[in-house]
Amino acid sequence: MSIDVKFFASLREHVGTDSVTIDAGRVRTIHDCWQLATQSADLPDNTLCAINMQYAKLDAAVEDGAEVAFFPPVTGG
Amino acid sequence: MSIDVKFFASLREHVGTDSVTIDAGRVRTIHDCWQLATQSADLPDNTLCAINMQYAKLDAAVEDGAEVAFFPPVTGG
Amino acid sequence: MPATIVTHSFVPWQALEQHQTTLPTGSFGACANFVGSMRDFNAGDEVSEMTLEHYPAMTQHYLDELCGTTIAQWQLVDALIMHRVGIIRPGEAIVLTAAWAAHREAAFAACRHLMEELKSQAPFWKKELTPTGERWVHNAPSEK
Amino acid sequence: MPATIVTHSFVPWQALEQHQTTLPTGSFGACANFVGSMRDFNAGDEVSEMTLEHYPAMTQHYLDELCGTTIAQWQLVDALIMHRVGIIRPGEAIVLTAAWAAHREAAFAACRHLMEELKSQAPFWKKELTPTGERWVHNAPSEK
Repeated sequence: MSIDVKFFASLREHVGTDSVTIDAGRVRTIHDCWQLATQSADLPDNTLCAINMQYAKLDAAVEDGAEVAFFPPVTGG
Repeated sequence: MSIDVKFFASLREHVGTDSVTIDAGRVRTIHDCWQLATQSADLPDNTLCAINMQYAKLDAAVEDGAEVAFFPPVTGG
Repeated sequence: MPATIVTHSFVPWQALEQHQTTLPTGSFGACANFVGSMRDFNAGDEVSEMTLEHYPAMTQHYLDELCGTTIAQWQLVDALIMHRVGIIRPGEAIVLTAAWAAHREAAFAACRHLMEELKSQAPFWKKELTPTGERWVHNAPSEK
Repeated sequence: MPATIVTHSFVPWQALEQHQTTLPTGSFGACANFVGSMRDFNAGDEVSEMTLEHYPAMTQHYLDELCGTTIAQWQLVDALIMHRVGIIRPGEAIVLTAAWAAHREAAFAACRHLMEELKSQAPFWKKELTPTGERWVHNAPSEK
């Protein structure tokens, strides 16, 4: 009955933590995860999201046991 | 008062020699060089020509002391 | 078709030489590859050090999938991706992509595809150290 | 910006590693390179050996000029061409082209340009040895 929420790079610094575990019963979408995990912190415009290592949109549904991640535009390579 | 005429690859085999020196006074164009150097052998359609290591056309003028080359389409790389 | 996340300095040429020995001799006529390495300047400033952060599980998953789909799309003999993470210094290799194919058209296109997809999708983030402090890198679309 | 005609088997990765050490560390962010090597099949036949003939003076002249114009066109840090001549066996490297630049766009485009120009212009000719004898290679436009 829980969801792991992860934050990377500038978003990790913005939120002040790299990982939060939240109650799956209290969220339906990725956006709900952000609200609950960050106590409704400001969500930067260009934020990217993933569910279980796959890119997803803010309104995507999240299931119990999922790993949800928030991060800024990627800059590898 | 001479011109070096060179043949490469299948054209060398076609002509039967890799190099002929001809009298510069008897030629004006690359085509003349071919005629004189090969005793008017058949000139394959796709033959390429160079004067002094630069691609040139059959009707290009050839000067005394030049190196003229005939070869088939290139297949390096 | 290995995709490898590398935590220490590596010599891409040695990795290529080594990997190529595992492929059947004479089976490929073309290998196109790309090495991205760290410059000592960016956006007008000196850069003395860079830290590469990533999302480990997603990175590995994404790069493995990218290798597989790229091999299938261009019927490659093989493909290779290596990417550094951690602290990187100027001149060191950051990324290597390589594609082996029968002919050059496929090798070039596949190698380019690996790099473009990786740059736009793989969850890596660069932080630079400049004389005025640390800063997260933002990709300028003009600087491809 | 050396263009080198090579008469013996060479390891392109070692040439790249060696040449890159001569370039200023941190001056480039991108190296794109291409290695063409001999396959053991062509046009449906086994090929056991190949002889590469060339027009030595013109080849060197042409490749030097190609390096120079390519460096200027893409503002490269450097470029490198190596090309084998003589008798070549399956798996051996035939050609190497490399381009070092600040960014990947220029490196990729320049490396590709070096190969395409070389393939269409540089006076090299391949003769293959197959089970039925020797034959001159004809480039099929479809097999890029």
